[in-house]
Amino acid sequence: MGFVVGIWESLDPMLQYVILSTFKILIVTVGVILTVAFSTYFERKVIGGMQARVGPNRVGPMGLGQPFADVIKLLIKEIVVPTASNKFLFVIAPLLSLIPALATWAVMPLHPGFVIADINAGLLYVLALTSVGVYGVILAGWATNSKYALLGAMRSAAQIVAYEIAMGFALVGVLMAAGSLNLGDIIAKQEGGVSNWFLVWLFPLFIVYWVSGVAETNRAPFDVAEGESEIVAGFHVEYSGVAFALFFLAEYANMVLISGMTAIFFLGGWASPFEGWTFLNGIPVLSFLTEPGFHWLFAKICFFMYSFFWFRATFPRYRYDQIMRLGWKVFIPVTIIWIAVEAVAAWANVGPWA
Amino acid sequence: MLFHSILFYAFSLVLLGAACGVVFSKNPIHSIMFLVLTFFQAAILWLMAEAEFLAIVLVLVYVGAVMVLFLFVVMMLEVDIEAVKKGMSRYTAPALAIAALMTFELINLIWLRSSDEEVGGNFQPLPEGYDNTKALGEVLYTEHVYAFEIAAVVLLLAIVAAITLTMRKRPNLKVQDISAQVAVQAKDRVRIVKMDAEEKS
Amino acid sequence: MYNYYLTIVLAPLIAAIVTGLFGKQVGRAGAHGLTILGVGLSCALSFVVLYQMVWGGASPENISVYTWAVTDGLRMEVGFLVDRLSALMMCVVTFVSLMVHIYTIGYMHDDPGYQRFFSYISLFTFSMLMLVMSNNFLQLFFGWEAVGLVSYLLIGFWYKKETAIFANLKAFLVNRVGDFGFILGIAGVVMLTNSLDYATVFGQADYIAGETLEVIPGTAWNAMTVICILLFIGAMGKSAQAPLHVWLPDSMEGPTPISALIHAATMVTAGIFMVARMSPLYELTTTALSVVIVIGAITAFFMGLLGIVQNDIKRVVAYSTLSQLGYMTVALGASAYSAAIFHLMTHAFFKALLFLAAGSVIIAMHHEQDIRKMGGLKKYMPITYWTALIGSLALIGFPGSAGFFSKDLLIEAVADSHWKGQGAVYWIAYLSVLLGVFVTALYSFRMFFLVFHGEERMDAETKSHLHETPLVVTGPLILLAIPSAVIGWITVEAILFGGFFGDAIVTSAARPDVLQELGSHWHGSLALLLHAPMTPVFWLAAAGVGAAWYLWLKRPDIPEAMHKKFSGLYNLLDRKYYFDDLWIKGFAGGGRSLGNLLWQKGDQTVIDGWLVNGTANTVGRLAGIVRQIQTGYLYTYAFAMIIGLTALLSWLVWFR
Amino acid sequence: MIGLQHYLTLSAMLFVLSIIGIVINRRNLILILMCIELMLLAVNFNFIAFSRYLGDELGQVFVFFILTVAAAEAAIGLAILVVLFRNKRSINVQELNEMKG
Repeated sequence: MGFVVGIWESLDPMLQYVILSTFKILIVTVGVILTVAFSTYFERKVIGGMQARVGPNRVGPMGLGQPFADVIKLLIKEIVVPTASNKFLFVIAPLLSLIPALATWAVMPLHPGFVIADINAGLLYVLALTSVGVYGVILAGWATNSKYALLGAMRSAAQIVAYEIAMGFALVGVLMAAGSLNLGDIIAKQEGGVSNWFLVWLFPLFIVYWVSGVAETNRAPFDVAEGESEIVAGFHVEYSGVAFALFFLAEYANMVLISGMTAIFFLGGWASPFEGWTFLNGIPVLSFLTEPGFHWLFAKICFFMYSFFWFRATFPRYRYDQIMRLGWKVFIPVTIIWIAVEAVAAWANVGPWA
Repeated sequence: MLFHSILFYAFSLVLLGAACGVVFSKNPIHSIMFLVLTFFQAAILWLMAEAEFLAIVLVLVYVGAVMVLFLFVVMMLEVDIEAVKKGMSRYTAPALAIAALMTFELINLIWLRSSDEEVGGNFQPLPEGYDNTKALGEVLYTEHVYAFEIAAVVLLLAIVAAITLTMRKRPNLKVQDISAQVAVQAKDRVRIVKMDAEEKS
Repeated sequence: MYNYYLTIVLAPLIAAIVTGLFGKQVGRAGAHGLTILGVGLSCALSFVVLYQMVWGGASPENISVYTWAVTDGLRMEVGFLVDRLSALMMCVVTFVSLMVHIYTIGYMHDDPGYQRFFSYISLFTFSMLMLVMSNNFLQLFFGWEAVGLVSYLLIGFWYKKETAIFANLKAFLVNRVGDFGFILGIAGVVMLTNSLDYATVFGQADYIAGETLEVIPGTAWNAMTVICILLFIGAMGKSAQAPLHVWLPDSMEGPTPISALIHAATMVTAGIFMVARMSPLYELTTTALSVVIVIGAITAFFMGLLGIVQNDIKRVVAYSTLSQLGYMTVALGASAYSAAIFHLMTHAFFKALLFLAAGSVIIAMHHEQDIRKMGGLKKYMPITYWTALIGSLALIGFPGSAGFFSKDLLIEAVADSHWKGQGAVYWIAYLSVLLGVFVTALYSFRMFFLVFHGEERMDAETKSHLHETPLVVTGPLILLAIPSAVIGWITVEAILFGGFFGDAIVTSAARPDVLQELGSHWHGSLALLLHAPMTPVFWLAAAGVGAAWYLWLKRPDIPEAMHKKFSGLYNLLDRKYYFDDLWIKGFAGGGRSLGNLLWQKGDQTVIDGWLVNGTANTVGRLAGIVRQIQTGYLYTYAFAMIIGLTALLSWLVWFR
Repeated sequence: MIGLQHYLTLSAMLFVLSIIGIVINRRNLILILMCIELMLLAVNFNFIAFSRYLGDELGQVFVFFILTVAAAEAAIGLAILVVLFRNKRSINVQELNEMKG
């Protein structure tokens, strides 16, 4: 061990930084991909339970091997590239979809002190990258050269762009409350118990952000972009094999990302809901409950992931014009009004940002 | 610092290459994608100039919104790519000549006509704890607040103009009347008719 | 009296407007009833006014009725100057007009334009009254032009007749020539006095006479002379003095009542009246007066000669009118304004009478006007015959008739005028009027004999219908015959020697007053009458009548022979001294070819071709070249911009 | 050491490239719009570089407004383009010469 430390310390600080960053990136990426893999299992179990079915239970204990089976199946499948498609874009589109979903994790504070890039404009960075995610969808739809794909892409793109605005406005409220664009600062601002979470003070914005997040990821009930019964499977109708796997991965990565974001922005991220409940510290087993840490963030992400599946199992699909109406005519006004309310509150020194 | 220079040259090369791609691509979609790449490179270079706010805004606004709009339009218009692939204009040669002259002159102006004492200096290191976003915000909301408001009005104007230009009323468009649907009552839909039971024949 | 004046003027106007605009509604009877009522009222009130002036002791009135506009101190007004001169004119105008109105009922009986005609003549009465009652130059000019307009309308009354249209155009255009001079004269007056009012202008007459005008640079002319000659040019046009007389004979194309009213009795005398009215101005310039007298003399003699060869009954009378107008003008030139006005008055009566008699003959002859196709009408139309005889005798100056007094004294006045001893002008004037007497008698009785005596040359068809004309025609004849016979006897002393016109007519103190000289050996009308056989005038007239009798009744072959022998002279007369040719082919034709030249070469080629279209074409061609630059292609414009940018940059880099 | 001149040079090259794009392109109106965006980007580069060099945020404020205006311009330009396409069924620059003199 000392040997390793010795080598490490002999390295150039720049090189140290690079190696450390790479290491962090690897951890986060692998973690995200694993989360995605198991969330598919999770989803099927949840929906199965809700629909009084069992869900996957064949591969491995309790069917836990199912995600790996799926991955292997997709990896060994042939990638069919349609003849009239634009080959380059067809191939690059899934990547464009996945990269922003993974890149956003760079600014995510996962644990106190653990963040790949602690940048000042973290929130902006998040916004910027989420807005870039739309390219994969559009290009996939267009490059396929199929009218179903194109229609799906158009629907999806319009929907994403529309809800991005509501999301952005909701985040304006958050950054006003936090007084910073740095995600770490935002979490720090929410420390001190549930009452300090922005969830309380920015509840409408929380709802808007969360629902917009669902819409952003094209998940049910906003999944008109895929709308199996209408346009087969939307923009990725012609994708198969690894290409399809990447889209799949991107979608679930986005879901995890949105869950994480919501947790960070409104639920205090890695902050503990029992913070300040000092009597719990006396109990050795339960002391982790008051400790801030990754486990709280993970728990919150799991809750939101569960909500995703829950929505999918219970809500019927929105019609397209209703989606647009909700985005433009409900969410945006709500956020604007709440920003105004918030501004008045800040001016009057009411609330946590006083 | 060598690392920094290498990065600058690398990104600059990619940027110029992408810009060439924008200009010389046959396919407008490719052009757009190259332009997106250009913007990304520009954003990175701006980050290197420590204008982080604008760099991210560039990505947010241009890549996230404007270029999506371009993509949308190109896809929706179904431009006949084969037809527009033909040839360059007869101004190509003189344009290239003039461009070369211009480049030469500009570089001449930047590198030879200006002494290092005047403009050739390096960027000064920024003070500790400098927050670009914060600094920009402070300037924007105090000194230049009127200009900021005008920018907002310009955007509003653009929204109105774009909608006015493109909106058209389509005849025979079937639209749901939701209030009518909500207001409907059972007796409007179902009529219970009392009939005598028929005799078995 | 103010109300009287307004009524006198407005009654005919209202009648004219109602009849003209609502002709259909008022009908034929309504038309003549209304206009006769209007003119009759006018006439009656005019006589009242005259009575008040002469016997009632009313003083001349100068009333401003309405100020139309004031600009730079120049007042443009409607106003009345009523003194004995205008009162007399009013009476003459309205009386003759009334007679003509009545006569027209018969003459125009079958004409479809009945109401229109009455409207016109009523309008004419209004215009003429405005002219004579005016107290300023503007209103004078208004009346001047209005009578010209009505004259134009009436000459062309039968607007489907080509000759009538030609004649009315001719009258109009020739009058324009005169009016041009007239308005220049008025302009001269305004320029020098900045006033249009008679009284003001006359008050400054001495000042005008002292001024000079440089019409042509380097020649200083007396302002008064210039103004008076210019005004007289207007009078020449209106009163048909040579060489602007050419319209009057042609105006016989109009209906006969019009010839009587306008072209004999009233309108043509407007010039005479105007000069008389302007006597305070004319008296200050002998140059202008000599122009007046020479023009008058030429007209009096030479126009009379033309009457001898005319065969159209109305034209003969028309030429006699010209001749008589010449007489009046001569009198004006001789400063015998009263004599001129006196002759104007008597002439109005007997000339109207002659015209109406001619009209009566024409009615009877079914609109046949050629005297060669008449003859022996005496037994068919006694009233017309006797009235025409009275008129003719008055015209030639038969002792005792109205014409005798006026004409005889006019000639006396000319003989005694201050031109005596001044050579050519005097002799031209005197000989013209003297020989004119012979000529007048010759053509008058030539016509008279050819129409009423001798063999009946009309065709059988016409002959079978010959009968005396109805009372509406003969009535005015009789009513006009009475003053033609006696008015001279009654009024001569008062008008000529009694200072009748008072201040209205001014004669220069610098020269002997002709009429005063005449008055110094005036012994009453009877004495003059008895003295008549002793004068050359009487014998010349008698010779004229005798010659007419001998040549056209006794030996009709002699005129035929002379006609052949002196065909050159005959042609000269028949072609009216070629004046018509001069005007139509010379001036009008020259004007037209000049116009054509300007139109085709000047306007179409130079202005339209070179300037207007040439400019447009040049611009168009230039634009066509410049247009090549504007390709409409975006990249062309971008390229242009970039070239500019590069140039700017190059300048920055290399030249600074 | 990367300094002001490097940024300016990059900006100049980008600018010239966009100019070439505008002039030689005769196929597609959208490309012209894109070249204009490129041109604005080049201008923004200058502002950023000078702002950094002078240590003054004013240059970045300018960039901010240029971005605003460019976004508005792109929106309206594309709207016009859509209308144009609706009417003419073409956005070929060579067919758009109705303003020809």
